[in-house]
Amino acid sequence: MDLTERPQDARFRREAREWLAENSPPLPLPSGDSATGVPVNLEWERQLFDGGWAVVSWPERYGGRDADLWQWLIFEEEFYAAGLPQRVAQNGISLLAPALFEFGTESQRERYLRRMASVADIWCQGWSEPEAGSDLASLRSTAVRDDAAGGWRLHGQKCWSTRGAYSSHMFGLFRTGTQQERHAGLTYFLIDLRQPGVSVHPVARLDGDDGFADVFFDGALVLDEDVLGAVGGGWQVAMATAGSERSLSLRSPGRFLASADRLVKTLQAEPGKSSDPRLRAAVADSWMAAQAYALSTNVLVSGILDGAQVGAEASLSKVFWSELDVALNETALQVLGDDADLDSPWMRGYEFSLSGPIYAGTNEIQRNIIAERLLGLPRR
Amino acid sequence: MDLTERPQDARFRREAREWLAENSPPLPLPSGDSATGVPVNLEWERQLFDGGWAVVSWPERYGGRDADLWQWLIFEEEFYAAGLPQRVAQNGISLLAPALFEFGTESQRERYLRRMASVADIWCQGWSEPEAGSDLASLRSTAVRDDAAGGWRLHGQKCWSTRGAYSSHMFGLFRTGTQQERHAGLTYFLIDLRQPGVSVHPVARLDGDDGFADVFFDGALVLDEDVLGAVGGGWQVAMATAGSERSLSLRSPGRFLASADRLVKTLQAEPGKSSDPRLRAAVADSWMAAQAYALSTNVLVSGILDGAQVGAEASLSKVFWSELDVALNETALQVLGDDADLDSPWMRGYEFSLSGPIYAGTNEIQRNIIAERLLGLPRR
Amino acid sequence: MDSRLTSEQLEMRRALREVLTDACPPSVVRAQWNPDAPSVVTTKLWQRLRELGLFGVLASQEIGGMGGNEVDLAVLLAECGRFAVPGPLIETMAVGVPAAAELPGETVADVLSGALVVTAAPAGAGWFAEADTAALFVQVSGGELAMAEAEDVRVGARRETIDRSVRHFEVTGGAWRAIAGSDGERAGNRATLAVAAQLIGLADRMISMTVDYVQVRAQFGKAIGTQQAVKHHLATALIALEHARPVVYRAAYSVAFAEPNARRDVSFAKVYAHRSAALAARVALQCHGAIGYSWEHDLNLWMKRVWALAPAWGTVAAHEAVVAAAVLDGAPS
Amino acid sequence: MDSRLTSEQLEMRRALREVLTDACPPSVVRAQWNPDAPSVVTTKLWQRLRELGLFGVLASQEIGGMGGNEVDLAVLLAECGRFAVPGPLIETMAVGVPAAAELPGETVADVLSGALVVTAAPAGAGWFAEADTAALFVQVSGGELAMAEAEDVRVGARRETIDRSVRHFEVTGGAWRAIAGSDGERAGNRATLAVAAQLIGLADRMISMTVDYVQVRAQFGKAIGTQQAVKHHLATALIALEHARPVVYRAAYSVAFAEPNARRDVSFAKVYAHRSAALAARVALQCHGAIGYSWEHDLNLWMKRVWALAPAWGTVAAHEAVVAAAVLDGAPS
Repeated sequence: MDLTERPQDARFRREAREWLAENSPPLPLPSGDSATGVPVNLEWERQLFDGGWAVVSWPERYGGRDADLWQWLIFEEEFYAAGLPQRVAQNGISLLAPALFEFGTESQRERYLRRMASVADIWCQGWSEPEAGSDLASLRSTAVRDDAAGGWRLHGQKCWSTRGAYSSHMFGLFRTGTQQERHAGLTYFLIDLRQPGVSVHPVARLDGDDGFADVFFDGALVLDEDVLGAVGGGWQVAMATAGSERSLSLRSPGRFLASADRLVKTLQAEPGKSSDPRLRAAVADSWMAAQAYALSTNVLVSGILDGAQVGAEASLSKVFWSELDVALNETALQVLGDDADLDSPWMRGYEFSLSGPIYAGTNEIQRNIIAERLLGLPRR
Repeated sequence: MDLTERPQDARFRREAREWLAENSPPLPLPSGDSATGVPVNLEWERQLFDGGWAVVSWPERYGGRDADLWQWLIFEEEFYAAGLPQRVAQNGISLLAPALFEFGTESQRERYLRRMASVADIWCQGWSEPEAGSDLASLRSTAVRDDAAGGWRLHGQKCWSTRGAYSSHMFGLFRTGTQQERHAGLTYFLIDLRQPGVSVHPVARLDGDDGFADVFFDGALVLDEDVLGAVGGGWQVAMATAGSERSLSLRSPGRFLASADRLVKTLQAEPGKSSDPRLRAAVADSWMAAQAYALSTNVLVSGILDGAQVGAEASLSKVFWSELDVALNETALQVLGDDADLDSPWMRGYEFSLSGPIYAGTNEIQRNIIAERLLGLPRR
Repeated sequence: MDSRLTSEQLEMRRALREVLTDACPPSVVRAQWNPDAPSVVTTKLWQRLRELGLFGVLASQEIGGMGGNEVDLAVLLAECGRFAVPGPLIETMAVGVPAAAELPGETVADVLSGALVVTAAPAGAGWFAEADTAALFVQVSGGELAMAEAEDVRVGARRETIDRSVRHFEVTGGAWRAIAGSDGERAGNRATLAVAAQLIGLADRMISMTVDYVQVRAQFGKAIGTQQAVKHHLATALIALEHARPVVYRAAYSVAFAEPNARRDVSFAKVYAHRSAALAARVALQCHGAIGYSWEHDLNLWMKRVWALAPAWGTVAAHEAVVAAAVLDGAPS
Repeated sequence: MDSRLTSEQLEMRRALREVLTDACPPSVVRAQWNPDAPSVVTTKLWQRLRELGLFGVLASQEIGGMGGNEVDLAVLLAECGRFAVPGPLIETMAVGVPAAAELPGETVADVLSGALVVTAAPAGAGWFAEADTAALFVQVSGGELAMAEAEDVRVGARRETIDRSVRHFEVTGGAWRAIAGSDGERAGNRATLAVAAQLIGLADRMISMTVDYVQVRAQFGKAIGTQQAVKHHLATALIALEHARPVVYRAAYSVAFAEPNARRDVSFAKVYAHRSAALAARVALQCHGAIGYSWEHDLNLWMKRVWALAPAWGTVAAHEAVVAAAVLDGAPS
């Protein structure tokens, strides 16, 4: 056990902090999930890429700086500590890129990774369907072989695609086998949304941003070169990289550490409230939860660097961060007191936090996974 | 809606309070679940019966005073406010008596009710078996017909019978049909435990009292006159009176109102803690929960007096009182602070409270009942 | 002793439910979210409620009211909560009309006829609902009520709350005059009670809309309502609601009959109603999943009303402190 | 950066587990509940642990110790928690031996050899574990440690705690002498850490014994471990434990390397370890049902240890306040 930051990490942290201090855009940025906010965010994210900070843990040839996971965590801490928002590029970088690194062809990596990191392409996820949320194996959207075109024709509807309204590309699972095959009949496709046979319908979220989209397919084409992994092997690809979604890459501790810090400052700034033991205890609870999440992430990272696979452990993290995020924002609303009903950044944060226990597999599903795969309880 | 106490109720309350003040034994009484405590408790409970206060809501001919449910609630409030403990006669009065009133023969009522109220007989419940806790329909203990003796021979094991070690009688469910019949093959028996073919093995509880017992049957006899309800109709009898166990009769609000009051006094008596906002909030929460339970009981009682049956609503009450009891005692331990680890009355109360979410149908089963019977969700 | 509603109250509630089923579908609530929507007090919904006599529940029959008491108020506002009725219900029914009834002349008649809009807020809030349409402003504190007329005050910026069907505006200035003989504490109790009553209605409706949804929504080959986790979430929400509702009616009764613990009981009601509604909102959203997170789903109208009511007429923490003081210090309540 | 235990630590833990599997079955823990049982320090279990070198984990190798640091202490005490090892572990390992090492002469050797029993308590507690067998008493406060010998103090009545395998006695009087150069704050941190480490071990074991039980116990024709409610209870307990464990090791590391936030980190560890263990106890009992409520079932030995440790070396509330002060006021921690 060695919990002391390495000298090279301290240097890395300093360098990141300085670059961010010098290059950050005026804050707060408008929401990256709103029509007006997207261009502003894209400009900033291009600048981040040009500075070499968009994807620190990627190989240099794709725009990264070959940083290890410790430095990636440090970068995330500095990024959120600087008050910067989640990125439009997020879904591609966190959810698709790990799959490309693990299952992609050389050509796919060359064609997509750099453009993804530089927000030349914007990716959204195409998993959920109206009848398939937690039960992904029941997906109904289909991909039909078109030998003449050298690829697959997509049909069906995907929904709740975060930022789908602003994306150029989608990565998604479609059924190439029969409905009865369930998991076995799915294939993972990389889809250009800017083509005939695709129509995108924005859906406003709880917080008013129209980040969600329903995406309808009616014969859109995906060439063979854009099948990720094997035909019929989409489930394996999706599952192998689902760990990323549930823990590390989607919710690095930096975001919660920064939120907890902001909450501490919010209470400190409220004269008369900062000595209220109930508020103090609630704020300290949020701070502790963020720290505990960071510390448990360090354990996961230590394991990964030692060659361990992150499997169902990711479910422990997912439940923990999503519940801490709700509690933290609720505490902030308690601190606001009489003004808790305002459409404030904290209220926005609260609304957003409520999606945490739902998406990327509801917390009920995660608890099933924990009980069955980590504790070994019988499925039925 | 009329929430003002009737003049006759105020009189009744005064009368009960005065009688209790004059006749209460020295408090605290030793535990009614311990070998040394039982005789002391029985003496007091006989006195209660002689004073006409043992079963206020029963007909006068069985030792009651024909009080209505409001007055029964008032008596319970006064009883617990006086610091008196739960009674050894409790299980018979709360769980068996309602079944006798609804399903018993005239002879059964004559033979048992008065003796039960005057603790001449002490009753324990014989439902749980080693393999059947929540799943009562899977009971395996059997009753075999003995025509020569004019009755039934009991075989098998009952467990977790509260106060079984000190009881003269048991009311229990035994299988007179086949295992496959599940609910349909059960019969409700009134059993004299002081006979050959019965052996009672005390089991110590968490709090050290040896109130629990395992009771083994090997050919003990129950005459036909001691079958309650129809042969094969035991499930109906048990279920029709299970509502009593889950809410009203087992856990009248008086006990929690008195506990909350004691908790308030405990905090008030702790100089330096009584101004701690966290402890104040926790104690006020306990007080509110006890009040809310009393108020919701009043709604149930108003309905019953209007002819409504208490069905699955009893499950709402059971979950609520059992959780409030745990929280109340936990709060008391917080108030004790450095001395929370002592084997104090509050710690005993905490231990006892932990049985609440388990017995009389676990709270998990209760929530299933609420969801399925009150909210109408599908069973499977 | 009888904790049930009277048959008159049940009939009154039935009549209101009938009107609201017709006049206040979710589309009407949603329409009030449009920033350019005219104030709800100018809409047909408000007209229907006025005709029903809803706003005069606490006014005597001689002056054209319903002659009801605070229990009736709670019954009606719980029903309004079930439909998430938008607009200054608390301000009108719990405070404004009774205050207007203390004033000489035709004021209360004008309020009941809709000729005059009244609004109210706790002293010190700095904002009023419907300040741009109100003719009469009432400030509530522990002493006598204070009033001002529209020409006496400056109406400032709109206060952007999470529930956009609620129209708050900053208000400054004002030549505030005491309403002689009025009872500010009672008015405050009524307003808090009105919040609590709406909250239990909101909770009730969110539970039932979720119960409906989980029977229709299927995953893994069966309705998600067959999953024990979903059942237990909803059962827990129902347990909280059924133990909050009697607390709210107890408070209503205490105010109606001016019982010595009325203030404590009202604070208790707010605390329990809030907890029940906040829990119902969480459970409802979690059981709906992503569809509940979309603005197009009606659930969000109910949830946001709950969040908006959380600090209304005293934060939950403030009401908790009132209860604690009454219970622990024997503070006047 | 590396959050994993070293292979030496894993080996040390394995060795201890092997000994405890043999020497500390539940029957041995249960035997200590007998009021007439001789003190655990006189038992074969204690002898085995002494031979293993457990008590000297923080003593240097030169004086016959293990030469370990506080991370090693936490590893070993978490394992002791898994077996609910009874006796003055905290007093001996975290405080007594390091204090004795500051004393001249053979004191520490005598403690390690078992010739001399040492005990410790926070200043002001008024009681000590094993006061009737102890030769050396150590009082911990923020400054230097204070010591007294058995002949200096009066041992009073036994303090009846919920965990009867714990033997506390009231202690009065005493010619307390400062141990020059000793660090009371560090000793207090070690003791608190020792509580936290045992708590995560207790939680770990209660979860695994419950996981075993729910796979065997059948109701309604199937193992209760197939019920989603049971699964979710256990999953929730595991989530808490896996987020408490790294907090405890972080605290151990902070104490070992005298980091500026050591006190805050230790308080944080106590809070999280306690919450995790208290939750595991609740979940374990609820999933066991009535059988868990019987004294004959081993679960109660683990549960009561958790309850007994809750206020040990500072209440949870006191440690929460330390964290809040460090975070909000920048108080020295």
